[in-house]
Amino acid sequence: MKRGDFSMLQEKMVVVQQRQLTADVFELTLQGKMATVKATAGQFVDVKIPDPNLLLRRPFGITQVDPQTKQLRLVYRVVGQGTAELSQVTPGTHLDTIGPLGHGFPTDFLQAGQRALIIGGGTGIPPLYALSQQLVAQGIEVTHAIGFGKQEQIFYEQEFRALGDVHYATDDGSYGFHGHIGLLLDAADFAKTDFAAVYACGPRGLLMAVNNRYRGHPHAYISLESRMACGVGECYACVVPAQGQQKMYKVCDDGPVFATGEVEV
Amino acid sequence: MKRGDFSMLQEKMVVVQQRQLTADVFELTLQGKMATVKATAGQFVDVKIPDPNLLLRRPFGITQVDPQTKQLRLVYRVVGQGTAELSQVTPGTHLDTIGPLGHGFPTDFLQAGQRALIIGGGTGIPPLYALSQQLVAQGIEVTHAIGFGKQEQIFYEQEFRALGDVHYATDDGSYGFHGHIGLLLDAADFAKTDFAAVYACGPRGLLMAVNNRYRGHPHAYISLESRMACGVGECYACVVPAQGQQKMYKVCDDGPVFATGEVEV
Amino acid sequence: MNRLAVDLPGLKLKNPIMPASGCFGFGQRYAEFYDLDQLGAIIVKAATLEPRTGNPTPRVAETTSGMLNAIGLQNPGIEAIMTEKLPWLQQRYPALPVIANVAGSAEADYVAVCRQIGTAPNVKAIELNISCPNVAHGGLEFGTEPEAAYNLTKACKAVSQVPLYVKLSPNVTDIKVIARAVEAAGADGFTLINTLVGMQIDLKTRKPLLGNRTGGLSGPAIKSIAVRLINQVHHVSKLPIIGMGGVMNAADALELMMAGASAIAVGTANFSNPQACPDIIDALPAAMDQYQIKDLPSLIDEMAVDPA
Amino acid sequence: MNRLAVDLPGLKLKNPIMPASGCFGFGQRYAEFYDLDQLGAIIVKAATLEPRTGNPTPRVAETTSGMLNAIGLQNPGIEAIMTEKLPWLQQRYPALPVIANVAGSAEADYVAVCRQIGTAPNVKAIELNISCPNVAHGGLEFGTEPEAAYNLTKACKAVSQVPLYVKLSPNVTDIKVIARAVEAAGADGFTLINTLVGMQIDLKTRKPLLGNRTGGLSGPAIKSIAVRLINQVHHVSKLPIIGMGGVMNAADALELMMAGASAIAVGTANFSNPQACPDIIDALPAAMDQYQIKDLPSLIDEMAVDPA
Ligand SMILES: Cc1cc2nc3c(=O)[nH]c(=O)nc-3n(C[C@H](O)[C@H](O)[C@H](O)COP(=O)(O)OP(=O)(O)OC[C@H]3O[C@@H](n4cnc5c(N)ncnc54)[C@H](O)[C@@H]3O)c2cc1C
Ligand SMILES: Cc1cc2nc3c(=O)[nH]c(=O)nc-3n(C[C@H](O)[C@H](O)[C@H](O)COP(=O)(O)OP(=O)(O)OC[C@H]3O[C@@H](n4cnc5c(N)ncnc54)[C@H](O)[C@@H]3O)c2cc1C
Ligand SMILES: Cc1cc2nc3c(=O)[nH]c(=O)nc-3n(C[C@H](O)[C@H](O)[C@H](O)COP(=O)(O)O)c2cc1C
Ligand SMILES: Cc1cc2nc3c(=O)[nH]c(=O)nc-3n(C[C@H](O)[C@H](O)[C@H](O)COP(=O)(O)O)c2cc1C
Ligand code: FES
Ligand code: FES
Repeated sequence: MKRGDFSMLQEKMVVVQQRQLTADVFELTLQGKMATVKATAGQFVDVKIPDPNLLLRRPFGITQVDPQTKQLRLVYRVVGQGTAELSQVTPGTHLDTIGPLGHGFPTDFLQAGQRALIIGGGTGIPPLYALSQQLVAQGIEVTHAIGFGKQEQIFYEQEFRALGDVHYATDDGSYGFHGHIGLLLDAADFAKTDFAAVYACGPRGLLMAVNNRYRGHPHAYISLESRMACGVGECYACVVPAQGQQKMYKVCDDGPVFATGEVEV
Repeated sequence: MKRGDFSMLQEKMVVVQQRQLTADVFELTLQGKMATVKATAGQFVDVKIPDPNLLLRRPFGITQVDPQTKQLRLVYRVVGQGTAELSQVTPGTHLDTIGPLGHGFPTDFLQAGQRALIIGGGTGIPPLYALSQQLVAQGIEVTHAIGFGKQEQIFYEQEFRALGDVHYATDDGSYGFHGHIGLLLDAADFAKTDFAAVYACGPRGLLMAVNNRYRGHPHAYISLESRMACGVGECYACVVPAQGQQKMYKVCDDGPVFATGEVEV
Repeated sequence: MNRLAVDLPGLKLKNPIMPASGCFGFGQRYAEFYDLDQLGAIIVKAATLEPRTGNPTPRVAETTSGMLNAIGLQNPGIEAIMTEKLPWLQQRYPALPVIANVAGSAEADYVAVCRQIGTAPNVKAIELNISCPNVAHGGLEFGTEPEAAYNLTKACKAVSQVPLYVKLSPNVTDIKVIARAVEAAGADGFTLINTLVGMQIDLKTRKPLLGNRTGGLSGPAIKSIAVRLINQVHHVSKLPIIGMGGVMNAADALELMMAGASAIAVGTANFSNPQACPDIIDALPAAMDQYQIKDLPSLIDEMAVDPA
Repeated sequence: MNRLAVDLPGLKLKNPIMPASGCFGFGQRYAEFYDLDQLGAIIVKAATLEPRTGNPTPRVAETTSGMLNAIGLQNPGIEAIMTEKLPWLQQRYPALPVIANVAGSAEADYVAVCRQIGTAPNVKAIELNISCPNVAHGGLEFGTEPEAAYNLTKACKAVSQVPLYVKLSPNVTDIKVIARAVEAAGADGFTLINTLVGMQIDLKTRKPLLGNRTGGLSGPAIKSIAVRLINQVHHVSKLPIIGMGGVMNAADALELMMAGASAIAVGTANFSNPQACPDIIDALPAAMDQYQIKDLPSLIDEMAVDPA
C-alpha cells in the first residue's frame, strides 16, 4: 500500500488540554505531526467529532502552533451539537483531524517596521491570533480592533495585548467602545492610519463592513466561513460567488481568506 | 406531571462492575432501584446501549439480584455492535434500563425436597443461574445439565457447582460429556430421574430437543429469544406461533418462558 | 392559556404529541410507565376486519439511526378491538382522544372497519392506512395510485362517523398527486409519513434478515424525508397534517411543525425510550422559548401563511 | 489470483471500490492524501455541456447519520473537463479507469456530452445521471418517467464510445419499470442509488436551511433503501449494477454486493474519512474471510443464481 508521504495529513491527534475560556468558548490543545508541518495563519483543520451520527467534519481556524511541543491549538464556540460534544472531549482522546487546509493570510509582501490592522469579532478571532503572532515575528507593528457582544464574552485579551495595541468594541458598551466594530473604525483615530495590510475575520456583518471599507486597499483580506462537506476542494459545497463574475470560489480551497472585493460576502 | 409510581421501571442504573469471564462473555453489575423490585428468575431487562446510532434496546436475562446492595447482574456474550459497545462501558456509567420484563420460570408449584432439572447452553445460562438460586432457596434439589462448545467457553462453573449437581457436555469433548446436550440427556443416568420440574434456556437446537423430550411433562419450561422492538408487549415484533393454533405469543410479554408444547420453537 | 393546545378536525388536543400507530399498541403496557393522560392523543395499532397473525419473524432489524419493521399488521381484529382494547382505554382514560388506524386488503374491509370503529365513544378520528409497505395486499397499493386512493378515501369517508385522516406513503414519485386525490375524495386531514421500504441482508446467510424480506424504515434516518414530504403536501393542500417520521425530541417536533404539520406522532422513539412522548411534551415549552414561539396555534398560522 | 478483481462492461477492476460521483471531484485533492491507483476506478463529478455555477448556498446540511446536498451540478463544463480534468488523471494515473458522470437539462445536452467524453482515453464507461434531485430541469425528470428514461438512454447509447451505465433514482414508486425501460434502451449496466429528496428546516429562521430548499439525502441513513432497490433491480435485470448508498466499511460493501451489486461506489464516507476508499479496500479480504467468501466473482455468481 502506498500511503504515507502525501502533502495532506489525516491524523489521530491527541487531546492534551481542554480549557474553558468563557461561558461557551473553549480552547483545545492537540498534539501530533500536524503541528510540525508548515502552516500559514488563516489555514484551518477539519475535525471529526467522535460521534458516529455526525458524518461531517467541523472546520476550525488554527489559533496557535508550536512545532517544538508538537502542539496545535484551536479556540471554538459551542453553537450546536458538534461543538457541544467537542467540549466534552477529555485529554487523552484521539481526534481524527485533517489539515492544514485552505489558504491563509498573505503576509510575505510586508516589510519589518510596517503596520498592519487586524479586525476581528467573536469566534473570528482564533485564526487572527495566529496571524498576529506571525506578523509580530516578522517585525510588523500590529493594531487590533476586536468586537464582542459584551465584556464577559471576551477571551484572549492578555494574549492580544502582548502583541500590540488592542481596541475593543462591545455591542452593549460593557467594555471599550460602545457599538459594533464598523462604528469603532468610523470613530477611532487609529483607523485613519495608513496600514500596509488589513486582515479581518468574524461575523458576516463585520466582513461586509471591512469588504466595503477596504475595497480599494491593495492588501486587505477577509476570512470567510461556509458550510462544508469535503473541506478539501472536491465537492463544491462551500462556494462563494466571485464579485462581479459568473464564477464560484471554494471557501475551503481557494479561501478561506480572500482579498476585499474578490467575493460577494 | 404524574410520573413515578408505575409498575414498570425505567431507570438510569449505575455500572458498578464490568468483568470479563471468557474470551467473549462479560458480567455486568448494575446498581439501582430495579434490583429491589420483585423479579422472577427468567425475567429480563432491556438496556439502551449508549450509542445514538443504536435505537433499539438490548434484552438480557437477569442473572442475579441483591436487593440489599441494590445490585443486579447480567452476563452477556459479545455477538454484534451493541454488545461490543456494552463491553466497553466502564464503572460509573449510567445505563438506561427498563424492566423487569416478561414472565419468568414458574416455581410456585414446587415443594421443598422435590427435584428439578435445569438444562442450559451458552448464553442461555445467565437466567438459569438466577433460577437455580431461587430453587435452592425454596429447598429444591437442583441438577444442572450444561452444554458449551468447548471448555474455555465455560463460565460460572463454581457458581453452579455451589448450588447442586452439574453435568457438563462440550461439543468437542474438551470437558465433561462429548457431544451436545441432547445426547448427554439420552446417555446419562440422571436424566432418567423423575424431575418435578424441568427448565431450559439456550440455543434453538437445545430448546427444540427439550421441547420434544419433555412435551408431555406437566412442568417443563423453555425460555426463548426473539428480535424485539418495544420489549414490553406493544409492537408485535417478537412473536412466536402457538403450537397447533392460529395464534401468536409475544416472547417479551407472554414469554420469554413458555411451557413445552406451547409454542413452535 | 395552554401554549401547547392544538385544534384539529375531531381532535381537541391539549398538546400536539401522540404515539404513532403500531409503536404503542393500544397503550396498555406504556400505561405501566406513565399516565397516558399526559398525551395529546393516542394513535392505536392498525385494525383490520379479521384478526391477523402478521408476517414471519424476524420482524425487526436495526439500521444506522433507524430500524426496519415488517410486522404485517398483526392485530386482534375489529371485534376484539371494539370489545376489549378500546373499552380499556375508554375506562381508564375517558378524556384521551383515540385515533383509530384502519387497514385492510380490499375496499370492503376498510369500509367495514371504518363504519364500526368510529362508533366507539373515545375514537375521535380515523387514520386510514393506505401506506403499509409490509403486506402483500392492500396497504401500499392504495397509497401509490391516485385513483385507488381517491376511491378508497371516498368510500371510507361516506361511512365514517368521525373525521378521516389519510396516512400517506413516502414510497411514491410524487406525493402531491396522491394528496390532491385524497383531498378531493373528502378527507379531513393527512398523516405522514409512513415508513420507506428498506432491506437488510444477513452477511452470514447472504439472505434478507427479515422474514418478509423487506421492511419499513423509520426513525431519525428518515426525518429529513418526512420534513420534505410534509412540506410538499402542505404546499398543495390546506388540510391539516399530523406529521411523523424520526421525531426524537422537542426540536424535531417543532421542525416538522415548521414544515407544515399541526400535530406530531412519535413512533420509533418509544422503543429507545418508553417515556419519549411525555419527555417531548415536557421539553416543548423550553424549546418554544428558545425559538421565540409564543404558542403552537400561532406557529401553525404563521407557517400556513408563508409555508417554509 | 486477485480475490478482489471484478470485470464489468468496459471496466476491468482490480477491486470493486470506487468513489461516487460528486463526492470526490476529479480526485486531485484526494491524491494529496493517498495514491489513487489503489482505487478500483473513479467516478468523477457530473459533466454538463456548459460550465455550471450550481445552486445558492448553503449547499449541505447534516442529518442524523446522513447529509443533505444541493450542489446543483456545479462543474467546469465538458470543455474544461476534456482539456484539464481528465488529462490530469490520465497523466498521473494512466491505469485508473474513469467513469464519467454525465448530466444535462435536455436530451441534446446529454447526447453532446456523451459523444465527446467517451473519447478521452481514460474514460472507460459513462454513468448517465438521470437522477439528480437538485436541478430544476433535467435530472430527475428523466429518471422518474420510463418513457423519458428509455428515450434518453437510447439516444446516449447511440453516441457513446464506451459502455453506458444509467444511474437510477430512489425517488420513484416503482424502480423496476424504470430499470426495464433503461435496459430495453440498450444500457450496459446500472448504478444506484442516487440520493433521496429531503429537507431540513432552520428552527431559528423557520425556513429551509439549504439555498435550494431541498437536497439529496445520502449516507448510512439510506443504506437499507439502497439494499432494497439494488435487490429489486437485480431481480428484474441481468445487467451489472454498481451499487452505492451509505457504504462506510467493508461489511456494507459486501451487503450491497449480496443484494446484487457487482461493484461499489462510496460517496458520503469520503467526507467523514478522506481515506475511506483505501480503508475499505484494505479491510475487504478480512471481511471476506469472516463471511467465507473466496473471491468476489464467486460471490457475484452465487448471488446471480439465487438473488437474495
Ligand atoms: C474555515 C472555517 C474556520 C472556522 N474557524 C472557527 C474557529 O476557529 N472557531 C469557531 O468557534 N468556529 C469556527 N468556525 C465555525 C465552526 O466550523 C462551526 O461553528 C461549527 O462547524 C459548528 O458545528 P456544530 O456541530 O456545533 O453546529 P451545528 O449547527 O449543529 O452544525 C451543523 C452543520 O453545519 C455546519 N456549520 C454550522 N455553523 C457553521 C459555520 N459557522 N461555518 C461552517 N460550518 C458551519 C457544521 O460544520 C455542521 O456540518 C469556522 C468555520 C470555517 C468554515
Ligand atoms: C429475553 C432475552 C434474553 C436474553 N438474555 C441474554 C443473556 O442473558 N445473555 C446474552 O448474552 N444474551 C441474551 N440475549 C440475547 C441478546 O439480546 C443479544 O445477543 C443482543 O441483543 C445482541 O445485540 P448486538 O447489538 O450485539 O447484536 P446485533 O446482531 O448487532 O444486533 C442487531 C439487532 O438484533 C438483535 N438481536 C441480535 N441477536 C439477538 C438475539 N439472540 N435475541 C434477540 N435479539 C437479538 C439486537 O437486539 C439488535 O436489535 C437475550 C435475548 C432475549 C430476547
Ligand atoms: C414497529 C412498527 C409498527 C408500525 N405499525 C404501523 C401500523 O400498524 N399502521 C401504520 O399506519 N403505521 C405503522 N407504523 C408506522 C409508524 O406509525 C410511523 O408512520 C413511522 O414509523 C414513522 O415514524 P417514526 O420514524 O417516528 O417511527 C409502524 C412503525 C413501526 C416502527
Ligand atoms: C455532495 C454530493 C454531491 C453529489 N454529486 C453527484 C453528481 O454530481 N452526480 C451524481 O450522479 N451523483 C452525485 N451525488 C450522489 C452520489 O454519487 C451517491 O449516489 C449518493 O451520495 C449515495 O451514496 P453515499 O450514501 O455513499 O453518499 C452526490 C452526492 C453528494 C453527497
Ligand atoms: S467543502 Fe468541498 S469544495 Fe469546499
Ligand atoms: S418486542 Fe414489542 S411486542 Fe415484543
